[in-house]
Amino acid sequence: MKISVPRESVDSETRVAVTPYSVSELIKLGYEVCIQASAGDKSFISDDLFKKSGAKIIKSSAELLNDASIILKVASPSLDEISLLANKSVCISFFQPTIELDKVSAMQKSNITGMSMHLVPRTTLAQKMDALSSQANIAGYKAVLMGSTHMSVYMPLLMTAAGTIRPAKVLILGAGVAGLQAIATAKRLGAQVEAFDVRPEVKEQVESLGAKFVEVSSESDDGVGEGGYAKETSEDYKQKQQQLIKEHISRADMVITTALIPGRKAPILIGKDVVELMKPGSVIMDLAAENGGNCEITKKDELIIHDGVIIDGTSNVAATMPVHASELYAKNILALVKHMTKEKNLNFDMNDEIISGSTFTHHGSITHEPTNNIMKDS
Amino acid sequence: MKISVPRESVDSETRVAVTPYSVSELIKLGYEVCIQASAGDKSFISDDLFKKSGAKIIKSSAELLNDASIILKVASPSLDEISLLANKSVCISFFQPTIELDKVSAMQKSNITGMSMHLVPRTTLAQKMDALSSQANIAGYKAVLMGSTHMSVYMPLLMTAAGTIRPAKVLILGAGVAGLQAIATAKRLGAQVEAFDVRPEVKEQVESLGAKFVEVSSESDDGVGEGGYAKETSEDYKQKQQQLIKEHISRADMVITTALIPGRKAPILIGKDVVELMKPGSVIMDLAAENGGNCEITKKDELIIHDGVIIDGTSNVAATMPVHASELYAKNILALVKHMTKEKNLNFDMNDEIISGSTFTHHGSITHEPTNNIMKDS
Amino acid sequence: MINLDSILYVLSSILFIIGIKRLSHPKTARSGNFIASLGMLIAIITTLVSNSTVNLELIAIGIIIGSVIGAFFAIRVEMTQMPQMVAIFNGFGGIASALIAAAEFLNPSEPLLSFSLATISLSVFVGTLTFTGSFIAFGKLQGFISGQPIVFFGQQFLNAIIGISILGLSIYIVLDPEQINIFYLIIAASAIIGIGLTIPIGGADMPVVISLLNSYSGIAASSTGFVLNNNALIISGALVGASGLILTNIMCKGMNRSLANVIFGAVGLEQTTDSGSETKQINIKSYSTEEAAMIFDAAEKIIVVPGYGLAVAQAQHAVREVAEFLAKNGKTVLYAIHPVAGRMPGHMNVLLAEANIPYDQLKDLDEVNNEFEDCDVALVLGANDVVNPAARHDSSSPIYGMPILDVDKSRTVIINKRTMNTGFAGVQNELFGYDNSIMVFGDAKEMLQKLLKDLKEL
Amino acid sequence: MINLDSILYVLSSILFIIGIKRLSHPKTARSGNFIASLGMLIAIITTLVSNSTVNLELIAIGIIIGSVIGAFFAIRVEMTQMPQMVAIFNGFGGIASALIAAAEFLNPSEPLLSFSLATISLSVFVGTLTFTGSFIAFGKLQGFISGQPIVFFGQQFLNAIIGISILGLSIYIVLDPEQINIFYLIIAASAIIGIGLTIPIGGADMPVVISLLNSYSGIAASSTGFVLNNNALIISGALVGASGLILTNIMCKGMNRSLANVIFGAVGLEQTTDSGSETKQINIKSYSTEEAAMIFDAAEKIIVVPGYGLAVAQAQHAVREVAEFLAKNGKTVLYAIHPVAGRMPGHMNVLLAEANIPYDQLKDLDEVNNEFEDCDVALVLGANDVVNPAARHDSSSPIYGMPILDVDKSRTVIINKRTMNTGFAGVQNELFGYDNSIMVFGDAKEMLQKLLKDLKEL
Amino acid sequence: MDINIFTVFILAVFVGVEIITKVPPTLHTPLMSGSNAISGIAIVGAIISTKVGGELGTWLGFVAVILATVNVVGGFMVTDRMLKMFKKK
Amino acid sequence: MDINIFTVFILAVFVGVEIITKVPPTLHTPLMSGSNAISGIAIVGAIISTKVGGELGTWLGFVAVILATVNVVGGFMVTDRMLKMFKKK
Ligand SMILES: NC(=O)c1ccc[n+]([C@@H]2O[C@H](COP(=O)([O-])OP(=O)(O)OC[C@H]3O[C@@H](n4cnc5c(N)ncnc54)[C@H](OP(=O)(O)O)[C@@H]3O)[C@@H](O)[C@H]2O)c1
Ligand SMILES: NC(=O)c1ccc[n+]([C@@H]2O[C@H](COP(=O)([O-])OP(=O)(O)OC[C@H]3O[C@@H](n4cnc5c(N)ncnc54)[C@H](OP(=O)(O)O)[C@@H]3O)[C@@H](O)[C@H]2O)c1
Ligand SMILES: NC(=O)c1ccc[n+]([C@@H]2O[C@H](COP(=O)([O-])OP(=O)(O)OC[C@H]3O[C@@H](n4cnc5c(N)ncnc54)[C@H](O)[C@@H]3O)[C@@H](O)[C@H]2O)c1
Ligand SMILES: NC(=O)c1ccc[n+]([C@@H]2O[C@H](COP(=O)([O-])OP(=O)(O)OC[C@H]3O[C@@H](n4cnc5c(N)ncnc54)[C@H](O)[C@@H]3O)[C@@H](O)[C@H]2O)c1
Repeated sequence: MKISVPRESVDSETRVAVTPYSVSELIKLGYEVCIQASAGDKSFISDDLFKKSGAKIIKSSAELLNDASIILKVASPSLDEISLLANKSVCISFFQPTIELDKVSAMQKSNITGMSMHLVPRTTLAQKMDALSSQANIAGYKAVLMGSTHMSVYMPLLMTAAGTIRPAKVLILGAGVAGLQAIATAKRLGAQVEAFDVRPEVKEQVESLGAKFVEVSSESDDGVGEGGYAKETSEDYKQKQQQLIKEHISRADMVITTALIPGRKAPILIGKDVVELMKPGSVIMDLAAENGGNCEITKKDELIIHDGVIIDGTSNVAATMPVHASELYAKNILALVKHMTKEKNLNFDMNDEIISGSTFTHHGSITHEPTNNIMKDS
Repeated sequence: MKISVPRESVDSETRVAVTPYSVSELIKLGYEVCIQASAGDKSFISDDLFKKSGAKIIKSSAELLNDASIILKVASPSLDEISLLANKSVCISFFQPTIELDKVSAMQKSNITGMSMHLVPRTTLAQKMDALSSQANIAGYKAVLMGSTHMSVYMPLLMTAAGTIRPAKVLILGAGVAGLQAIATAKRLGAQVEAFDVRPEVKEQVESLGAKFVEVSSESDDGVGEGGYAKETSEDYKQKQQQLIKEHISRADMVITTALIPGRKAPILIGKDVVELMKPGSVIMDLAAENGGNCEITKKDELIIHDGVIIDGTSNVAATMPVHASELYAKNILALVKHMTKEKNLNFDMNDEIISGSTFTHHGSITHEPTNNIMKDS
Repeated sequence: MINLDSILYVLSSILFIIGIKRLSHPKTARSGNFIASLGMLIAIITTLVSNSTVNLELIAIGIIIGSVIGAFFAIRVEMTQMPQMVAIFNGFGGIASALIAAAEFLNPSEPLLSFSLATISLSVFVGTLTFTGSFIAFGKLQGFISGQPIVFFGQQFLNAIIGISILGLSIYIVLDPEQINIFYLIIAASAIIGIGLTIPIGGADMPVVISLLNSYSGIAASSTGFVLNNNALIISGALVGASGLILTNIMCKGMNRSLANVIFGAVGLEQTTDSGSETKQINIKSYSTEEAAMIFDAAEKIIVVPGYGLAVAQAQHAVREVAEFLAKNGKTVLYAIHPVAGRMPGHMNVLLAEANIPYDQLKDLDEVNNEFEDCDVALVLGANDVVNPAARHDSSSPIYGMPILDVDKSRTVIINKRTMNTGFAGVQNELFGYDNSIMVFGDAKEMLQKLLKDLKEL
Repeated sequence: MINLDSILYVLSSILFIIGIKRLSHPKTARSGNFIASLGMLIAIITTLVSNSTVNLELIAIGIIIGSVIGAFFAIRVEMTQMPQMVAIFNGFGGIASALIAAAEFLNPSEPLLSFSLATISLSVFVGTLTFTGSFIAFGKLQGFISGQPIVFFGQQFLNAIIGISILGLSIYIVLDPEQINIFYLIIAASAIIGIGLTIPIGGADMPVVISLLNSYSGIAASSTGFVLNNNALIISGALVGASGLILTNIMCKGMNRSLANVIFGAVGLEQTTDSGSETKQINIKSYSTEEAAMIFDAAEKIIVVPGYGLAVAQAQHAVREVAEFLAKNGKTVLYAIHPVAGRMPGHMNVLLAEANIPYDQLKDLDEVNNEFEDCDVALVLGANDVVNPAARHDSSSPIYGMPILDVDKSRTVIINKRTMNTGFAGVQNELFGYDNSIMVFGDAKEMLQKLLKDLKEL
Repeated sequence: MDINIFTVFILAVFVGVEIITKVPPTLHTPLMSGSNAISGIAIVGAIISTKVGGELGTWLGFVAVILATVNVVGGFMVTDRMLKMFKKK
Repeated sequence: MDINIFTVFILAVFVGVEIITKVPPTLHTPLMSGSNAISGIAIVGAIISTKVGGELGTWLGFVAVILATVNVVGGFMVTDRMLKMFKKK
């Protein structure tokens, strides 16, 4: 069976879905691996290295794709690419089926099995295949580095002959994988780190990294109504919370937002008015830029300066660290393919939770419920 | 007496020689402080803020400079600026007299007292005025951040579901102020840090930051000539050392070079051949780019990719962090002016070690010996 | 005025004191034993010399026989059987005291006063009790008797009845010393109570029991001293009796039990804790940090397994301190980092890097998993799912198939967490109930700090 | 057979034992003192009751007078003068023993045996010595006599001569008890040797001397016990004698001196170390970590001043551990960061951040400099130039004019470095010779680890 | 003299030696003071010696009673004061 | 019985209590074994009782001598073996 890895067609995509290591493992699993020429260039993997690991290097897309059983990609395939794919082939990539509806239709029609790394269920067993985590981790790490390069102040406390430098205040909104790694990295650099997330259980995790969780403390309850009937209405509480976060944002030297929910528009966490409260020279790293951004002003893949505040909308942050991003992504993909392989053969078992969960088109039908619903609506 | 602060004429210079705090202090010392409009903009200090601290905002350069007793700048004054300065006025900036010979002549002719922050003697008492240190410190810190943003790999060790990421190897060449801060910052990010410097006493300092000092260990003495007559010739030793450093460079994910000696061409520490030994995707941050660079390939203020290796020649790294860079520089300048002030008056005492040491032109003569020598030679 | 034999007796007592003192410090222990034996030699010679009317022949024969037997067993016994050997020796010492008192009772050298009769009863009682008790202890350890606690209804009550009877019989004897049968009855009852007090105690607690019986044999010797009006016996017996009691107490504390708990039997049952989970109940052993410290003391290779709990407790510095202390004491310490330990990729790396733990001590799953087999202690700190063996074999478990750290393969697994609550995956961990598993409950930071203290105090 | 008074004496001895034991633990100390005083009451009452022939009137008067005097001084004395008060009380106790022995000698209740004569001599000797020695100690502490050691050539030799004479005279007395003059000679010589042994000792060491004299007065009481054949005196005296000696030893260890050093006088001179520098010689005091630990124990506010040496030693974690321990014991701990401490801007920040020391404990020069005035201990760790007071006043110094951390304004400055070598600026630091400065030499990391151990052992 | 009296002495010395192992420095002075008060046990001897036949002996005994009482009463009271102060801190 | 013999007993108990403060767990067994050997001091009593008038007493004494000797000799030897092993480690 043939596995094909095309060169990424999106220009800003520096990652590649396989590495020499994963190629040799795939071959061990019984596959033939074909890679398009210069597919690994941006990840500093030469065709030679791929060849040494046992892959075949193919120049033309058509030749590469038309008889492939499995196609491994990073970004979702273009319509052109889809048109080249064989009937019943399996195409794995970061695909947002609820958004890329035209591509879903195309794949459905061509009877292609579409799988998305976004859809891999987050169960214990699927952790190895959780590319969302591995890439979000990079994003969180890198966001701090990029943000601190934008910043016009130091991160750590420094007491020097020319005066004492106060540590920078870094606020992380959304403490998922990316947010937690951002917390850890900013802490390492010596900043004062605070974080907020709507999920209350995250508080413990934030604190387990030595950062402060921003929350409406019971002390700030105005003191009124101590008799017991003072239990705050949820609305009231939320408003207080909003207010509190606003205050923390306005004091921060850097805010990193990570509330990116794949396949959906990102929630607005920082309005324009709040940006204008911020100090000139402060930085917003918006990791949700891909899906519209958590900041009202964010523009995807642009660096905007609004009222002195720098807003970085780099959407594909993981791609800025191609070597490790590809290495980890390739391992995730490898684990998924391994999971789908039985005795040197593809065993596409739709009863398997991981396989069915990750699949959005199969045998000519759309198997992803939310996508189906949207398709019907439109 | 009037102190004037012009807007920096070099476009890439984001710093400013005063801050609202230093303005108010200068006023307390008895000076009148005039600042050119929008001088602080790039450091996020508005004219309003300056005004509030007691400064006068002046639009025209001529008006600002022609009656100023002291002129405070970051970059050295342009010939145009020099032409506007009053007789006997004192101009303080980062000036490289041995290189900027034409400007030296101009100042000498106009009977302007030229002082350079580069020349401030590094004595204990002058530490407060040591702008070289305060700015080099920023450069060392920022170089690591910029370099790690260029890098396509993680800095720290990470053991994740998608595999174990080995920590990056960072090598620092030259462990002065910038080098030491670079070591500290890279250590913080979790990299494996090594450093080298020609001054052997630096070894202890490097180790005091938890990094490894690269040196020819006595074990690697080939074992020959143990009889006592084996004391290596200095040449032999140096060669071994060169070889060792080459090896370490070729293994490094990032090299930061800091051997910048003001007023002189930077020594070449990394030849083209050595760059070509490095892994594709690795990074060289050349902090000596200003004076030609420690790497043969470095181009001032350019980002070059040579054989897959990224070489960053940003020359004015401190300027990328304008808020703190200006804050610290302004404090250094303030300390120097304070030192030159006695009872609310300028007391330019050429018997004072710090004052005479920092001055290169005074009363129409060149007081900086090396500059004098070069002038005579040419 | 001052007779030489008395001085020599005092001298031998002093040697005993010094001997015991030195025995309680590792460096001086051997010399302490030697000094004590020297004291014994002096006491024996003094006795022989000062009691001219004794039957020297008989004594010589007795000593030779005893020495041969004692030496034979002392040399031949296997290391693992030493505790039971000590038990037997101790029993002999106890019964010797009882016999002497009996001899004095049956053939008094001078008419017996009430005081002497009382002390004779005490000697006989304690000596006999020591004898039978020691033999039960020996039997349990040697496997002649089941090591399990033998408990039955009304046991304590029965023991109390027998004890009271002995008291009553002793009073009777003091009042009417002619009743030889009563005397025999005392012996019999003492023998029974010695058994009765020992059988309800489990094999694991036997060392404590032996120590207690050792203290008893000291008391027996001391009361025999009162019978014979002999200072050497009184002092040495009192010494052994008192120091033995203290030692017993120290041993009990080490096992987190009270002395009363041991004396009044029915201990040694493993603590059973309700797992709080729906399905399986698991029996766990909960240890104190002192006990854990002892286990570490005996270990050579230790693998630390950090988990999310370590991060929650912010115990990264505490664990480094413990690991450094262990390493300084010549042990090998590694950290096993599971790929998904914690709540974000690389969580443990961030944590341990903060505490400056050298990278080369951190091993990932592949590197470390076959290290557990020759590992003495795996120290699991706030980790749960990542060490759950169900992932290997229980296909119904939600974590089935996840690679785990095989901590259960190490000789002992010490697990620290606060409660028996589950981890992220919400499943109970059968590891906690394994035979080689030990729980040390508490916040990871506090536990590690206590552990360090206890390690230092060893 | 067993008489009540003997039992009561034993009881009072037991109370003394318990009392002393409790006195050596902070929590039980007060109750210990109470228990001991109870023991004393029992002993007195027992004596009064069992000795029917004593002069009750005289005794009552004596006790009343003594109580009034004792109570008066005990209540009125100022806290700072307590040591000298104890010295006086102790002297009275000693002379009382001597008087009793003298009474027995001059008016023996029964003919005196040699043994009694020997013990009488001992009582008189030790009692008198204690008396005069205690008064010298009192005088030195109170300032009646110079606190400086009074040393002269041949002093030790003279003391030895007197000691040997006393021994000779005592033998003479035992052989010929009629020689009353010899007896008076013994008293006189003992008085002189008491003075001779105490004057060469400096005021700072007086507490040790008092403790030793206290032990002596116990010995005096015990030997008086032998004279009177009284168990209470023998046991209690022996107790105080022995435990006093141990306490003295502990106190000596605490000051890093041997007991011999104290007993044989001429201690108390401050150690003088050659500074190794060209110009000035400075006298420094070098302390052990144990002594430093005691100083910390008494401190409430501590400011840690890290310098380049801390970085060289990589002692950042060690200093955090010490600081955390101190803070846990209720002390305030701050870090004073000098702007140019270390070898790069922010060197100390990097270092301390690595050890996770909270930012809010770090104070920069401006914030902290007026905190030193009410600071009990400034702990200078591997810093040198940044705490050199010459920068403030010595215009010839190359560092003149640099702002420094005013550690010298704190009550005590404890400075840790490895040697007397200079720092970066290459100038000797006069701070090290200041009166309130104490050097603790050694690598910063090792020193801090030892210090932590000692702090925990207090 | 009975040998037992000697034995008693030796054992008491041992108890005295063993009884004190670790004393925190802050307790050095109070402990010294407290055991100094105990050494005032000489008062027992003093009381006994007032009965010694002759006048001289009795008077010596009387003086001894006074001095020993000062030692005892003053000693215990001063110790208590020190310890009270200790508590407050 | 003399009171002093009682005093001696009490003091010996105190010494016994005070003598042991901290014992590292590894020494628990050797210490127990060593002090067990000391409790073989009963041998002194055994020797004395062989002189007790009657036959029965003498024979009981004889048996006691054997048993006590086993305790003493075996006890000290086994302790030494344990401690030797301890050293090696
Ligand atoms: N690494 C990742 O990227 C990632 C991301 C998301 C989820 N996960 C999941 O998280 C889990 C990680 O496994 P794990 O073993 O590290 O953690 P875990 O299974 O969640 O267990 C942590 C244990 O630590 C104990 N604990 C909590 N606070 C403590 C404290 N202060 N002191 C001592 N113990 C404490 C808890 O028990 P008590 O409450 O009884 O103390 C708990 O059972 C896996 O199931 C993994 O799939 C991982
Ligand atoms: N911060 C900056 O940017 C910068 C840059 C360049 C120079 N400087 C200069 O460096 C100096 C800094 O002052 P400082 O007080 O921090 O340092 P310092 O004056 O250099 O003194 C450091 C002291 O630490 C001791 N030491 C070294 N290793 C030690 C160890 N392992 N354990 C314990 N002690 C150790 C040394 O004494 P022993 O050898 O006797 O142990 C030395 O006297 C100033 O003079 C400053 O001007 C600062
Ligand atoms: N099973 C596993 O082993 C595993 C693996 C990886 C992640 N996870 C879990 O998956 C979850 C999601 O992780 P992720 O990184 O993909 O998250 P994400 O990228 O989907 O979202 C980032 C974070 O933003 C938060 N957020 C959303 N709206 C917000 C708002 N309005 N304000 C503030 N915060 C908001 C979310 O709660 C989330 O924590 C986490 O709980 C993570 O622990 C589990
Ligand atoms: N008196 C003070 O308080 C004070 C203040 C700041 C700096 N200083 C000292 O001044 C010195 C210079 O510091 P800087 O940051 O300005 O240095 P720099 O920028 O002049 O040089 C950087 C480093 O590069 C090294 N270097 C030069 N040629 C090299 C080569 N061929 N290979 C490798 N390394 C080479 C130098 O030794 C120096 O350490 C340092 O010793 C520093 O400690 C002193």
